[in-house]
Amino acid sequence: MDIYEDKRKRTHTEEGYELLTHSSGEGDYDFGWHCGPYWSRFLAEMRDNKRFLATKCPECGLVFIPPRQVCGKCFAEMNEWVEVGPEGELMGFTVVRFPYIDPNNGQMKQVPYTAIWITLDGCDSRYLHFCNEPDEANLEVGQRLRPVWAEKRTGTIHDVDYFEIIKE
Amino acid sequence: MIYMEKIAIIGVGQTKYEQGKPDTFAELIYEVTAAALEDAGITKDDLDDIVSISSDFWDGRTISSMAICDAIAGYGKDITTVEGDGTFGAVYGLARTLSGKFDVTLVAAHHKGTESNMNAITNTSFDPLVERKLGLDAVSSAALQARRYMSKYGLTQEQFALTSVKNHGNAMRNPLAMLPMDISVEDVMNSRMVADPLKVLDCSPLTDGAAAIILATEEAAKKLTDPAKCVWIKGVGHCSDAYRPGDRDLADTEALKRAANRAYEMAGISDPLSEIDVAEVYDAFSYMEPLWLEGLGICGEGTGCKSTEEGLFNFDGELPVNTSGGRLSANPVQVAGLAELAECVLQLRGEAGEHQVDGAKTALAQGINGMCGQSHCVWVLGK
Amino acid sequence: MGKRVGIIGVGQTHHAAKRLDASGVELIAEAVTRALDDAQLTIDDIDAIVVGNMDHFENINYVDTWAVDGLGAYMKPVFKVTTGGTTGTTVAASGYYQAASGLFDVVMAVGWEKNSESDTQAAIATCANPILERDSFAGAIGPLATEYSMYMKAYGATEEDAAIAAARARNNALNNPYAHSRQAVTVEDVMKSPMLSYPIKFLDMCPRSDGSCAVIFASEEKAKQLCPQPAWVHASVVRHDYTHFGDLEWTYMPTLERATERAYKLAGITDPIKEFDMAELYLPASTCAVKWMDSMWFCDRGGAPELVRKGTFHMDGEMPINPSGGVISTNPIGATGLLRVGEAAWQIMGKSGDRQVENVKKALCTGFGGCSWTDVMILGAEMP
Amino acid sequence: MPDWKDEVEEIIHDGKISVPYTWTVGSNLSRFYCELRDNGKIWANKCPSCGKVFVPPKAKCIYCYVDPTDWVELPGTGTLETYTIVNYEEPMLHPRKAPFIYGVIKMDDADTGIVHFIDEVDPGDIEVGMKMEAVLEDEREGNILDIKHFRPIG
Repeated sequence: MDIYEDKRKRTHTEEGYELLTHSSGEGDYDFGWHCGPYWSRFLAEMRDNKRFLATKCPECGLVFIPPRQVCGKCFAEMNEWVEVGPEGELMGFTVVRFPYIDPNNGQMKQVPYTAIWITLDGCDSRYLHFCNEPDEANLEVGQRLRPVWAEKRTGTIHDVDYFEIIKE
Repeated sequence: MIYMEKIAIIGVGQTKYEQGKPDTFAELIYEVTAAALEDAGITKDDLDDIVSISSDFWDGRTISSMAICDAIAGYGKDITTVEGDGTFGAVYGLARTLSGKFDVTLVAAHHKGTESNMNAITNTSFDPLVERKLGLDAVSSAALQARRYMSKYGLTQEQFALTSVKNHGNAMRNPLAMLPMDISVEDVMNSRMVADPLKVLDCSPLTDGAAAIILATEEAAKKLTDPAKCVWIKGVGHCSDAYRPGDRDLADTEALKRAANRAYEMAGISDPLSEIDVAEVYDAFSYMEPLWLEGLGICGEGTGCKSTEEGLFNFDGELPVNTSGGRLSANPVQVAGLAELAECVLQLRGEAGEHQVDGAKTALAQGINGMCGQSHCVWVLGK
Repeated sequence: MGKRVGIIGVGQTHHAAKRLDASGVELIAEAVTRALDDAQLTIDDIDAIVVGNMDHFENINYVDTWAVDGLGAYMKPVFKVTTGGTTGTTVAASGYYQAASGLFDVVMAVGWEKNSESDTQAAIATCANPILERDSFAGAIGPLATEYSMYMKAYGATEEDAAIAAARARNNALNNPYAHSRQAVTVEDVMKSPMLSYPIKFLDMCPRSDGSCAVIFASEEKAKQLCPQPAWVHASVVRHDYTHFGDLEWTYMPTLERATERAYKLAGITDPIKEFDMAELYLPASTCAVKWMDSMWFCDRGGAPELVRKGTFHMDGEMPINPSGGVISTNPIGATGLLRVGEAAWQIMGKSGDRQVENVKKALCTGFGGCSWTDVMILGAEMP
Repeated sequence: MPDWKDEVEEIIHDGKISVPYTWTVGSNLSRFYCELRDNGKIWANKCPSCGKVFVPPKAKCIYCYVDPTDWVELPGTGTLETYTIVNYEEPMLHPRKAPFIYGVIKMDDADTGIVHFIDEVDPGDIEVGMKMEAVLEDEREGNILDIKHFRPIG
């Protein structure tokens, strides 16, 4: 037996048996993730007061979204909250054109959509969200953006529907 | 003879074990990382190596270790992730500390058993091409092992229940344990049948929590820490059995024997029952404790239940087992093995409070990976 | 004090988009069988095993116990490590440290992935924080595209520079019988291939593959005894400094800078292009094969395009990069980083066949993944 | 604990992971399932070195790490080594409604057992050591559920 044989093109076993696959079918793994005090406050503030709250490191002074307990670099606990945004600057974008399965529901994602990285005013890290502009030609790093708030807000990141370009 | 340079555990940290803890994974890890650093009397700058332990399945997130890189003090350091029980993660931490490349290694694990569906998660441990389709999970497969153990040696459910009574009773001494209970064999027998012969009180609970330990070379330990805080690693071994439940005799403990023998050989232990003063054994289900005690050579094959009945493993017995309350009283998967090691460290330092075993000099911890204890890891620690 | 460690055997599967003939366990067995043959060992010679992959690509929990038949791990010590894209190098590092520890003499490290078994993009999306980032995370290509756009603006790099690197790697893969994607490609072909996310095009980007790799590490005495020319490990360094995607610094590649800086220091490297005879680098897109060269101390910031254009990294250049074809030719994710280490080890052992670089004495390997994380391993023909 | 934490409403984010998988069955198990599906036979493979017989067939002998290249047809009977009566519902996992029985059947002419459902027996009458036989589905698809269950012989 040649242990270096290239079997990549096989559709049947050496003896002629069909090579099978098995499908998992539908199956959801359910989770209920605790948001903890930091993300809970962040989400509740968006939901109730339409504002973005970030945390500030007592040592290096950087302001982070998502807010969090620990500044990784300083290993310092953060308890100072700072309001940032609501407007910000476009830092990066991807127009997603190739559909793929949304792991949240097992369905194909609706494409195209524009995923963005935005630096909210007063914040040192970037926030991942959406922009309603579907054409790269109209997007440019450095553009000013503002949030469009959802009417019905439930304490998720979708309490902002998307960010839109501020026209001069 | 396997020679190992001296490595100490210089710090431990644990959360309280509870259901429905509000913290995120990172917040749990920060709590135990900070606690272990404080316990060792060092700062994050003294650490040069990090091993995190987590499970993408339980966390509902692939690359689950990404959630905790900041909270585990990983910035600017060598860091890696083991998926499995804490005892195995600690083995890798030990190997890294022994490699000569690092002085001080933090090993930490988090687990939130209450945020997902345990049966669905443990079902993914079975081969999707064969056993998974039948719907097996941790509980139903354990029941198959329990029955095999009973029929091989003529054991009874009441005998298994004794371990549950003992360990829930021990938990009443441990403020971190989740299910301190004063119960009787009848209570266990009358609890709801889950998968015959296992009843609710034969099974460990879903648990949230985290734990951390800090390993150091002898030189670093001497430089950084109060000698009273140092507990020394005497021996360690891990070993896996075959995968499919049908490949194995489920009441056979050969893999555990090999893991234990390696640890004993390193530690110079020839009679574990008399030489070990306190043991933390992986009692995810009541029957596992006597079965693993047999594999550990602490009692003979088929005699684990009899020795339990005789009180050998009681808090005031010859070899107190699961003084923490065991996994039956709190089972944060992955974390469990580190919690065992932390309990051993507290015992050997004499810091175990109400659950302190007087004069404990040598302690044993044993963890498992996979279903029905396919893979085992055994640690021997000493003062 | 820890032992010196050498690589004494390497095995890999024939990689493909889908290996219908081999289950995950069979794929692992193929790589392990070949690694044992390469080292002229039997499974009894292996003292301990470490395995890694990314869980959500195949949905197998406790892979270390599931894979026992394929790994040959019955009644042996085994555990699993996993860190996303860096898993392969994480597995390699684990083989190295375990062999260095004195606990085991011969340690086999195995990485694998059956990327054909799921929608890779869906599985990758589960790496993002499910509460705050999963819905808006659009995979790795967005940040890679953006960082190269910024780099082009800042330093005059071009889309063609990336295309040169893409064509170089893809043509190298023609010499590698194991590579997944083997097609002769010109710079023009790359430029004309469909745009994925400006400026990254289809032929700039890595595929997803089914494949496995096994690498055998041995402690000093054993390595000398078992292998005429081990590939000695001179340094292993990891930097996983980021937790949140939004924190990444896009103007440079911080973890790559920090990890290589530390690794060079450990291995005594001061002039990497001169001192390394070749490199196997985890470059997920050809744009990285331009921009990231700056972050490995090969040149000053902005100097990469010139090096790429003058062929420094071609097979006949000063320091060939990815003679195997690299990640854009073969990408079974949990094995990808380990393939870098295994390929570089073969170069040092002189076993690389048609893709052999002459007289390799020192080689650089990297891994990339997670939240812009970097792993580095340096191998050498001489004992460190 | 900082004061602000006391004021925060605790939010739990409900979500799921829903990713379909298509697993490659591979050369050994494809042969096993094709024989089961097409011919209603249970086949095992055998290690040419130690002679151990594996069902389901394996890629490598557990003990020798050589390819079990010999194939043997099994009679489809065996001995019940252990069982459990499952008393809880888990609709996502269980193809059957509880209570139902799992068992490990040590297969005749093989060195391993198969885990499967046990049926056509009163739970009160089931005993370790019983002789069992496989009952096959009429419509078979090439997976482990082509065996409907095992039942006691006689």
